[in-house]
Amino acid sequence: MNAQAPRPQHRSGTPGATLRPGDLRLDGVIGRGGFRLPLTMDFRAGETLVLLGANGAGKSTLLETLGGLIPLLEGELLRIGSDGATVLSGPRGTVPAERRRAGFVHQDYLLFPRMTALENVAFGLRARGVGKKEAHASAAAQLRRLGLTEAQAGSRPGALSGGQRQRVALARALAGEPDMLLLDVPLAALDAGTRAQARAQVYAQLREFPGPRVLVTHDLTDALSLGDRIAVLDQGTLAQIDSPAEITRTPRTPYLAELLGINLFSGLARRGRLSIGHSRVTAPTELDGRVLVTLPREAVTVNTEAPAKAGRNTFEARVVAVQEDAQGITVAVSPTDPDVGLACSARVPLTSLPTAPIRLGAPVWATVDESALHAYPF
Amino acid sequence: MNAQAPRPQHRSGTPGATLRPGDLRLDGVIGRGGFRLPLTMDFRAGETLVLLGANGAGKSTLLETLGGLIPLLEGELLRIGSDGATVLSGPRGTVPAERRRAGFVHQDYLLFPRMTALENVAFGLRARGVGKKEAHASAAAQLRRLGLTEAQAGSRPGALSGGQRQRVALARALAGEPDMLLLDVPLAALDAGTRAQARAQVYAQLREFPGPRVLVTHDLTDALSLGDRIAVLDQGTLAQIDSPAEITRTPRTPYLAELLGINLFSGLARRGRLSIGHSRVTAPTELDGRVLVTLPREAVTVNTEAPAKAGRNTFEARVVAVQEDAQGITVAVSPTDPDVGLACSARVPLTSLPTAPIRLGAPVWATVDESALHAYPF
Amino acid sequence: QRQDTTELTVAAAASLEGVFTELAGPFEDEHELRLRFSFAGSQELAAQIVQGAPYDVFASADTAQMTAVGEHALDPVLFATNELALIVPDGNPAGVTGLADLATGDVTVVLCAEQVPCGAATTRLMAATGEEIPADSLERDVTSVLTKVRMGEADAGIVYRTDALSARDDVETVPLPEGREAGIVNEYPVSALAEADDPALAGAFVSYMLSDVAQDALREAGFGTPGTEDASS
Amino acid sequence: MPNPSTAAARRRVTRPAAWPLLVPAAVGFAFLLLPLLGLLAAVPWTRLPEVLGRREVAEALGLSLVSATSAALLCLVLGVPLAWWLSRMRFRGHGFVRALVLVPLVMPPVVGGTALLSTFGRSGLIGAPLHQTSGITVPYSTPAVIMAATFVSMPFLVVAVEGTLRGLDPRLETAARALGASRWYAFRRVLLPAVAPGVAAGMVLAWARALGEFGATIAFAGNLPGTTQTLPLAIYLSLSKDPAAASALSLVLLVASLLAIGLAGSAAPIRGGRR
Amino acid sequence: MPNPSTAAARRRVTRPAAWPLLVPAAVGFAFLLLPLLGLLAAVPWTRLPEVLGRREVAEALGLSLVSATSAALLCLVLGVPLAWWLSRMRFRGHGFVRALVLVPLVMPPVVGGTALLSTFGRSGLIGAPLHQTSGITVPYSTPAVIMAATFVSMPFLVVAVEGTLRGLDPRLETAARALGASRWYAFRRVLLPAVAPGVAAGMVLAWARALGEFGATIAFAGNLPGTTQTLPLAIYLSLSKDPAAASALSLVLLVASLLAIGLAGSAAPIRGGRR
Ligand SMILES: Nc1ncnc2c1ncn2[C@@H]1O[C@H](COP(=O)(O)OP(=O)(O)OP(=O)(O)O)[C@@H](O)[C@H]1O
Ligand SMILES: Nc1ncnc2c1ncn2[C@@H]1O[C@H](COP(=O)(O)OP(=O)(O)OP(=O)(O)O)[C@@H](O)[C@H]1O
Ligand code: MOO
Ligand SMILES: [Mg+2]
Ligand SMILES: [Mg+2]
Repeated sequence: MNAQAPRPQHRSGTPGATLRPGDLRLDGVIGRGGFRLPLTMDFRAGETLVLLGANGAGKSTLLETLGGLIPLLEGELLRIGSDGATVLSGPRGTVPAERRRAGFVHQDYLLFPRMTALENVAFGLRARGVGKKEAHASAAAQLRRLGLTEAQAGSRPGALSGGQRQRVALARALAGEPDMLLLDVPLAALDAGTRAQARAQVYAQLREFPGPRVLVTHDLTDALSLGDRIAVLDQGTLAQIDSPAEITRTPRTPYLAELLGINLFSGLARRGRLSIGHSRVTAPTELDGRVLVTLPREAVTVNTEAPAKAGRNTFEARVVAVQEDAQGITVAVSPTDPDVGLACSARVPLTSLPTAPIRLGAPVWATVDESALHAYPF
Repeated sequence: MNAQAPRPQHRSGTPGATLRPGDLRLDGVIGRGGFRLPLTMDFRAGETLVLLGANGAGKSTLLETLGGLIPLLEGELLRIGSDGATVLSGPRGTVPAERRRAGFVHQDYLLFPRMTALENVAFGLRARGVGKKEAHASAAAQLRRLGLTEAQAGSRPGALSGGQRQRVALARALAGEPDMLLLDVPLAALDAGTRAQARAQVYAQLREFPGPRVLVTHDLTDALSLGDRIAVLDQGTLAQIDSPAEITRTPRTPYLAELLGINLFSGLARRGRLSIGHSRVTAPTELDGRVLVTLPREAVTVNTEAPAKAGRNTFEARVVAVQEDAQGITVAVSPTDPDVGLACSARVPLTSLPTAPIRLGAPVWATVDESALHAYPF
Repeated sequence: QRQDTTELTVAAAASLEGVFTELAGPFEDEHELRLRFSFAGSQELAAQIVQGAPYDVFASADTAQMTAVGEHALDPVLFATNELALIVPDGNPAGVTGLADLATGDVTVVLCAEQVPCGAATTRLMAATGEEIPADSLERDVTSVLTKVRMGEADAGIVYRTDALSARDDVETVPLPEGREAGIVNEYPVSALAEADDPALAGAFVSYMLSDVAQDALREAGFGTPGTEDASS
Repeated sequence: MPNPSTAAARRRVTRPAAWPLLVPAAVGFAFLLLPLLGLLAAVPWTRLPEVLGRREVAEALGLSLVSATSAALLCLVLGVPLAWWLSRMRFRGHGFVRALVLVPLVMPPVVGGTALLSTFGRSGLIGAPLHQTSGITVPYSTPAVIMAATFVSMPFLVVAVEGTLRGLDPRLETAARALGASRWYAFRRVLLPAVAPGVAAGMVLAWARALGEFGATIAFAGNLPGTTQTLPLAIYLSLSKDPAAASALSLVLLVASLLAIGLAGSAAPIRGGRR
Repeated sequence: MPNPSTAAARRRVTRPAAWPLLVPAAVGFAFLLLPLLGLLAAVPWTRLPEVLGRREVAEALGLSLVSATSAALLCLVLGVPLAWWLSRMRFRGHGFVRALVLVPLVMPPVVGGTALLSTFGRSGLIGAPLHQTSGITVPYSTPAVIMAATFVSMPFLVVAVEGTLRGLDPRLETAARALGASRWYAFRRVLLPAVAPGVAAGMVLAWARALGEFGATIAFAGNLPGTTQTLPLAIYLSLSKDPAAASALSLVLLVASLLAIGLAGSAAPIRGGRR
């Protein structure tokens, strides 16, 4: 992450929208053990909200709170009905998990070990009094849709592969006629080959589902393709909540920038010119006031030798991190004179590596392609 | 998958290479329960072999066989030493797991529930007689490298998030001074933001590791960036084993084509012209004989109206599948006259969707950009 | 519980099991009924009777337990006595010749605990003779003493004469004249119980115990009978 | 990753594997089995047919099996829910409530039987009103035998099942409830199957304990052949008069129980599929 | 996904949650506790100080606690490995081998004590050679009390622990061994902690059973105040002569055991972190 990356102030997850029946409103503190996370946000019926965030950010904790598996530490969780709101979790106790009717994919599946895959999927219906035959037929259909064979449907979880188990967990969540869907990384174990199919399958089922659906994922493609809105948990707050398009265009948190593989700065726009921090990296702009600025990593070039003529956006820097992979390297640099350059990351493809190797601590010259800078209001 | 997709014959995983000390050679049948998979392949010391394959293809089964957790059903698994080969698994019994010294990341982590993260990571060293202080110091360093805080290192697995658990599992596998590394989807639960870092971290550690390392992943980027060779298990055989570059350039199995998001056909090259099946889709070529041909999905355009002038590679077809996601749709078409067109998939971005909606079973006109066809020997 | 044939249930001290089983037949024939015995320690039986056990007759191994059942017992009468016997394992490995040998402390001796009838009698014997016997174990009942001596785990033990007799295949009896000289005998009362379904039949069983047939059988088994001065005839 | 400072440790890998476990296991097994040999040595093999042919032996064996089985079933029906309840307790001092369940275990059986008598006897806390209103006397009947056996064996089942319930991932139950299962449904379909090995172990303990029960039975139910005289009572009574017969009867008890438990244990699947 | 044909089922959601569990749990609890009330009713509260002040009471209580604790520890050391071994058995008829462990449970304690006598007694299988070579006599000594208690309580621990071991994910052990752990190290550091609730349950069972042990003790070790007279023996012997004193002593036994087990149970973490 970039040292000067901004920490935009908390943006409410409920941008003044009126709530409709089926919506959930959370205003309180979630957590467990020593972990606490204050959150104010809505979950709208008929909308897929994708949760992004680093490991340990509290995504699973949020899902389990919504599902009633763990209590809300402070505040209230409301479900809006046609004739007023019900308190699902609040200071005066909680509606038990079995009456929230959440279709839950647990991150570690939590399949029932002594039941077959089919019985696992039929469990929710059976528990609600649906006859065995009917429940099993519906469960079998759901498993088939998710690509399990009949033999696999008759196996216990212990005799299934990891991805097959996750399919069973997904089928179990979808089969139980839930009022809300809480899916904790439901596609992580699916093989890449059939993943697009599974994603399309889930996409179709999510779209039909009338209640709120909350999906945790670490996959940017999944997030962008499945989410109606995306919420980012970062550094102990709800850092941003926006549509996928907005999220990619105007990320507001370093975590998101890192995830998108771009540089993010806070800057100032004045008299048609944009300046980032104290640096002399500038660009024309139409905005005015405090801004956020993104810069693709590919738009930063790094040279081990001084360029022939030093352009406006070229500066001397030191390499502070190098990450290598099979296609190239990612180099983080820090300007020698903080008033001149930018602390940023550059992506150097293998095909255009400089002749001399780039070593940690080595002096380099970095050039920022000013046309790639994108600014938007803070 | 495409109906006419070829099933190239089994290609040996051991292309005549001589084995060196530290290498493993498997020639036998792996499996468990009712599942069986015959395999002949080498695992070379100092090389990262990535395993790809659909859910249930047998990747975890292979890893557990290599690690000695389950027996080999038939045949032998040899470890080459400087003075001959040791039979690790064979008809006359097996070398027990604890003497194979495998650093294993299990797909479901299998952390020890009553130990802290630190104790989990230190376990392998302690089991081998290393003193507590030394083992804990080395474990703490490994956990720090993988991004866990000291407080998290002191927590039991039950009080960690999913991604934190996976980091612990990875640290445990790396810390035990293993002779081989067996990593079953070791990065699947890591958040996307820090995943690149973790991948680079793992990449660095893998590169230093002198023994064979086998990595299962469902992530194409991980596979391509971490693998020295990639093995694809498909339809009950080892379908292909090649370098990442070869794998992307010349996929030999429909599974791989699906994973890469391209169309794959078998064709015939004769007298400088390439023909695919009976279709009249052709292109110039320098090859001769049976060939495999790839075609990016983006190189297929689909129209709901007949084009003004029917070019050579435009044909009438029917829509046999439509998958929609937030960025566009993927359309599978089947030619009305099998002698004229190709059964293939087209990717239509949202921005260039035809005016009339594309419906299942609807008649369409498809055009193949012949310059995008890439042929290589069968 | 009752079946077609009349039944008479007799709660009797465990030490009476042999004789009573033997005496049952003639009485059953004469009264056309079936006798059912519940053999247990006298104190256990007494407790059960107080709690309403469906017993018709109670035959106790000491008067204390008969007193303990109070008015449940209609008309207790003494029908037998028992006296102490010194037993040693077959072959008498420790060479015990009399009570005095037990007091030396060199032999392994087991006795009844003084809380149970046979132990109370042993304590009185020690008081009368002035011999302090250092027991290795104070057993809960005669059976336990008998078992330990029989198995050779004790060199000597003090039990009832009847028990010594019944185990004569496995143990030897060493004369114990001190007991009779000190007049240490246990008295066995029998009584019909207030709960009896048919008090007359219960009374008949009590009378039967005093009959010549029963008294002979008791003597045969090693009991003394109240009518005879010489209980050991 | 190889680290020269710890490389020396590699040599220690092949240390003998399992003897620290096998030696005590063998000692323990021998300690439990040797006395069985001592018992077998005392069995009068030639007299066996005669002793076993006695009517009261068959009666006593039948009564023992019936009452031990009934007691084990009662333990199951009452004890498993009790174990579940205890495993869910979370208040301060819950340890003492759990300890109360062990009371029958700690009381010497005869004392337990006496306590039962003072509760369910004709002049007991419960027995007196019962007797006055319905004329029923509990002790000295076969139901009393079953009650005595249940009383002494239930703690075993409860503790064994509670131990297993506590070892279970508590999230399994919440997962089931989140899917819409009531506590009862989740218990029946998820928890119970998951703790099946513990319940089976508890049932075996309870059944075996009930089969060998002596003190509480003789104190509470008496010793009436055909009604309350179980095999252990018959054995005890033979001990003084005819120790050889007692050995023979003990053999019957052991063989019957080994057959029952062994068959049940071998029939059960060696290991069910696990997650 | 709502499906009109099953929508009617929704109404059934709010059925009463837990009574099918709570009712039998309450009945079971009451059944175990009522006799305790019966016992308490008989306690002569005014005489309590006098009875409890007796030297032999303190002696007997001390001996009981010492021998029950020693027995429980012996059970732990021998029984846990035995349970591990039994849980690993995979051959045909392994059910019968496991059933053998239950022999001491099924034998009425007096028979068990007698069997111990015929094995470890002065003229027993092991005892005779021991006595001849070293002059040691086992019975009538405190070690004999501990042996008797161990003999009767070990099956409880073994069965409870074995049940828990069987319920464990077998892959945990292989994972540990793949990391280089020997069987013993994997057992000690991974299996044992994972089955800790079962071991704790088994220890409690064994300790409580040993504390209440009467029949085998008196048959094997005898009853000598100060050496082999445990509290249950003292209680039994008071029962006929001075039932009130017996009640008072029972109270001592119960309070001591409740304190020990309750304290241990409350001190233990309510639930350790779980995977
Ligand atoms: N049972 C627990 N006791 C104490 N702390 C816990 C417990 N479970 C989770 N935590 C902590 O709470 C924080 C949030 O955990 P949570 O599982 O919600 O993370 P997450 O966002 O789902 O992460 P991941 O992407 O790794 O799944 C973590 O720092 C974790 O260590
Ligand atoms: N214990 C078992 N008993 C019987 N069959 C099993 C068992 N474990 C796995 N299988 C079957 O063996 C096949 C291979 O399983 P494996 O776990 O190796 O798949 P995988 O390639 O790792 O898949 P995934 O990508 O889902 O992890 C699957 O079809 C699975 O159903
Ligand atoms: O009452 Mo007895 O005859 O000492 O067992
Ligand atoms: Mg999570
Ligand atoms: Mg797998």
